[in-house]
Amino acid sequence: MHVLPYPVAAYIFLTGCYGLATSRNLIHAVGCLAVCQSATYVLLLAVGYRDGGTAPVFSDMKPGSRPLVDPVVQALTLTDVVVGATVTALLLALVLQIAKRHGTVDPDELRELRG
Amino acid sequence: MNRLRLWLLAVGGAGLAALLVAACLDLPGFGGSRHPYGDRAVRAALSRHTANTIASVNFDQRAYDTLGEMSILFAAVLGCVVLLREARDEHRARPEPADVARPVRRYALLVLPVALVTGLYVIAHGQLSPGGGFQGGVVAATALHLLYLGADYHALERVRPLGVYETTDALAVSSYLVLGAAGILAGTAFLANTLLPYGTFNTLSSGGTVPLLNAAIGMEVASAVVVLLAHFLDQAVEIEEEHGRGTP
Amino acid sequence: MHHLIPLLVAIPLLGAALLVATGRHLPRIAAELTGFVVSAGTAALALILLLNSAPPMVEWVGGWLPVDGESVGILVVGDGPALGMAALASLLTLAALAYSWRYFDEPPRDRTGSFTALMLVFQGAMCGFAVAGDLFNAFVFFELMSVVAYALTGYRIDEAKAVQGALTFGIVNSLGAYAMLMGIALLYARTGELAMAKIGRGLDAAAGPGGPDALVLASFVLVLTGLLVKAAAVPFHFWLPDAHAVAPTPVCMLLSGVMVELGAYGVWRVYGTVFAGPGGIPAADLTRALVTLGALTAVTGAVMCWYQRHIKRLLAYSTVAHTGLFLVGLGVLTPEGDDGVALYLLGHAGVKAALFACAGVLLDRFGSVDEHALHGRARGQLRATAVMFAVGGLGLAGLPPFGTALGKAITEEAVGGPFTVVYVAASAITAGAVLRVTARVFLGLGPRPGDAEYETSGSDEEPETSGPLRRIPDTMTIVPAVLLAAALAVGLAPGFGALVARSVNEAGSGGAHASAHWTLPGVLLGVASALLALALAGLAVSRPGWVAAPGWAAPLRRLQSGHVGDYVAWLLVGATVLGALALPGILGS
Amino acid sequence: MSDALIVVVLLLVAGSATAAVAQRDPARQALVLSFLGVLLAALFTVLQAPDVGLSQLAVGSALTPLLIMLSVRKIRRRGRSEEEDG
Repeated sequence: MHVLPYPVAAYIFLTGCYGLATSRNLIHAVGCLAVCQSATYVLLLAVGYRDGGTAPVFSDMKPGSRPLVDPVVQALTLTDVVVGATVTALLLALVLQIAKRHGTVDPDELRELRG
Repeated sequence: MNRLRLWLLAVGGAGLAALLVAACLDLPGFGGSRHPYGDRAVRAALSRHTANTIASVNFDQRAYDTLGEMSILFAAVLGCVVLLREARDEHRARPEPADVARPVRRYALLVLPVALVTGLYVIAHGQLSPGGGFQGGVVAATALHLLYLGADYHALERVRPLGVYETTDALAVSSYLVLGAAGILAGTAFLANTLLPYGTFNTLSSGGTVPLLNAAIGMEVASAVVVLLAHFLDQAVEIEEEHGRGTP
Repeated sequence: MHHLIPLLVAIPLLGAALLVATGRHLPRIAAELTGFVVSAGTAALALILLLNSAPPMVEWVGGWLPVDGESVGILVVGDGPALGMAALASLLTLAALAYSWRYFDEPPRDRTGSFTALMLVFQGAMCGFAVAGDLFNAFVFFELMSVVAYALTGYRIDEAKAVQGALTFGIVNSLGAYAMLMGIALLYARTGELAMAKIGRGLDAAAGPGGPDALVLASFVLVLTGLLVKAAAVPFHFWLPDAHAVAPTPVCMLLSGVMVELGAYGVWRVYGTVFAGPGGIPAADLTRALVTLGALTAVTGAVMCWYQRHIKRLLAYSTVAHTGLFLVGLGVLTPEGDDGVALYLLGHAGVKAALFACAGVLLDRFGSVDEHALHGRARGQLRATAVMFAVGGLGLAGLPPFGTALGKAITEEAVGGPFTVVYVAASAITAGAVLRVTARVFLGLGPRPGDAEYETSGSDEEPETSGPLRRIPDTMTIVPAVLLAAALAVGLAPGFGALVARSVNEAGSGGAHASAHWTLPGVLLGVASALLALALAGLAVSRPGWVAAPGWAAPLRRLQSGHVGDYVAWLLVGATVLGALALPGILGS
Repeated sequence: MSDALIVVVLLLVAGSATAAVAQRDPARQALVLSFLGVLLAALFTVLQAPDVGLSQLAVGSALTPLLIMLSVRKIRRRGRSEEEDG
């Protein structure tokens, strides 16, 4: 028994946040957001793991023969993965338009909205 | 770099880190054996003859979540189509055929059918083995884009009539919703898996409506990803701004 | 009747899917008509369900009824607040669709229905979030709502500000949503459940004699971070003015009128169902956290609102100020507070949407929403819009008999003490700013003000129609008029307040009933706010120097830097502050 | 045995997440993200979640980096054509 996966998830989340806050390129920032999101996958799946467990798929295994890991968190993570990809795509589309309209993707140079 | 931002980041990051570490110490140990919802989900999946419990959770027990997720994908594709439309000051330029090395081309053309079939296989066996509509859909859609590597952009555009894919995307979403509403018409509940017989355990037609919903998702994901990639490719290869008249 | 609740999500989504499927062949008028009919049908369904709402008020999607109290399905809630929010979202979507009737000049080629389709998905997402009774399902619809909102905010891709505001909105809100998901994962680790009520019971069962521990605190902070980002509480609020000021006007009506408020609703729902038990966060700590952040939000929003010249941005800050007031009202955790906030929210939705609609008229008529550039330009024309803008300003101040006044009065009474000052001041300042705009733009009063150094101006904006409008279409006048009438009806319709109060109290606060009616102090305070707003506006146009930005306001404005990195850093600080504010209850027990 | 494996993969994931944030050039970051995607897929497989592993492989290590690469290419192309214009 150990708790290592949980701090790792927290670390990934905070690292992604650091990258987001200090990014000088909006595409890089969107990539950092994807890193933040991978923290949620790690946390969810770590929560559902069971020692010595096996995947809850019965195509080649008799029900009840072995302990199973939690299928619910896996379904949640699956949803989460797809959500992540779509959000990334949408944000990248916005970054492309920013590059066209502002001529830069450096957040430090975007000065239109303030005050 | 802005000094204030670094201070804020340090304070906020340290605070949140302390909170999360404290929480981690209170979490049940990794690999624990208490999963009440998970155990119930396994029993429910078996009672409905679905061999892959995850498919059962996704398309039966929590099919309503999947409806939301599918809508997110649908909305994001619609959003990307709108956001990446040709602006007033843009036009399309014919890209020159890219020079692709012959081995790469051969490899791509060889892998393409294999990948497509794999994608379809993964979709079809969603309720039995690991995989399903999402995974297979993404694989199939990405595989189609190997054509860009293997042949060239024009070949890709010919096998990829975008309008058809957009319509397929929307129709797949509609069919998921209609399947859900059928539950209400049949007098049970929205997205209830009570319309079809549950079939023989561990066969392709087992699980009631699970294979149907799975197929709808597969169709939706595949066409959505094709449309997404197509619009990004268009941006990267075809669409130009008026003032950038030079060829790429 | 309950099994129809999921249709609130399904019908708009189906409408959107059909619009996309047929979009290439459909004439524009048919697409807009379809959208209108689908949206209206959903609104009607929400109202029917609301009027027929009866215990047990829940529905298990997929027919997974609980066996021995355990279910594997997803639960949706059909109580008053849930269906009320769904109805509000639907009605506002309907209003926004009516307002944008043949509005944008060029729908993307071959895709006539795409704007309407996005609006329908938005409607479905808001309904889905409102009725969610399962925490992960709430996250899914929260994310759907966000994704559509990003796309709609950036809809005018030719506008540099619009795409920048949409990206800021997207990054900050997505990060908030991921924080919320981390919190959900922690709660799942502790309780092994996802339905909100089950999680709440699980927390109570797991809490030892020591009460809640750090895990509960962390999950509370993470989940609330996501919701408060949506509700734009200080210091999570920075994205809101950047996004709401640049979104197309019909979208602004929805964003400010109901989406932000759904964040506050989410806080109420999640705290009440998940964290209110003995194993959750003690009431005193929630009150401390929400009242502190809410009061800060109200003050910041009001001050920033006053110093704006970009009219849509000004309205966006007034939304920040008002959500602050809502959070304070919810934070005191009394039945009266809940009732007051519910009524306040309804009235505010009507008034704020109407004000945005009027600002949109200015944008489309003059190609500008800059208070300074428009000085006196609308004099003698746009009379109906001028009157509605002024009336909307008074409604924002809480002049009886607007619904805002009734809600504000009840909330003030519930909160009591020094916070009455915050309520009066925030509503008077934001309303004063709106009235100041009315005086300058529509009446041409006072001298033309000078430019400040650090600000967003509203000139050089593209009208959302094909070229500036010569004649304002009737829909753009009728819709704000109807919205203002609805805001009045919330306060005037006999028995409406009591009805709202009853359905709110049935859902929360464990059966304690409070009455909701006009009181003399409430009316007087409302009148006082309106008079104060008028005085402020008068002062601003006659003696601009007296109310110009003082030195201490400059740093506050500098914080709103438009830099997404700053906003992310503030988000982390906000989570830390939230944790610190709720910490005593964990340490003390 | 499997515990040790989990620990190793976890640490690799943490390391490559750090690298993905530290790599400031978006094109290279896409490659690191792709690598992170593969590692995550491996982690999920070790954690007995082959379904999620498969989709992470398809989405995280192929689709997302591809989208990022295409965006980078668009922006670079844009920058070049602007330079040519003067």
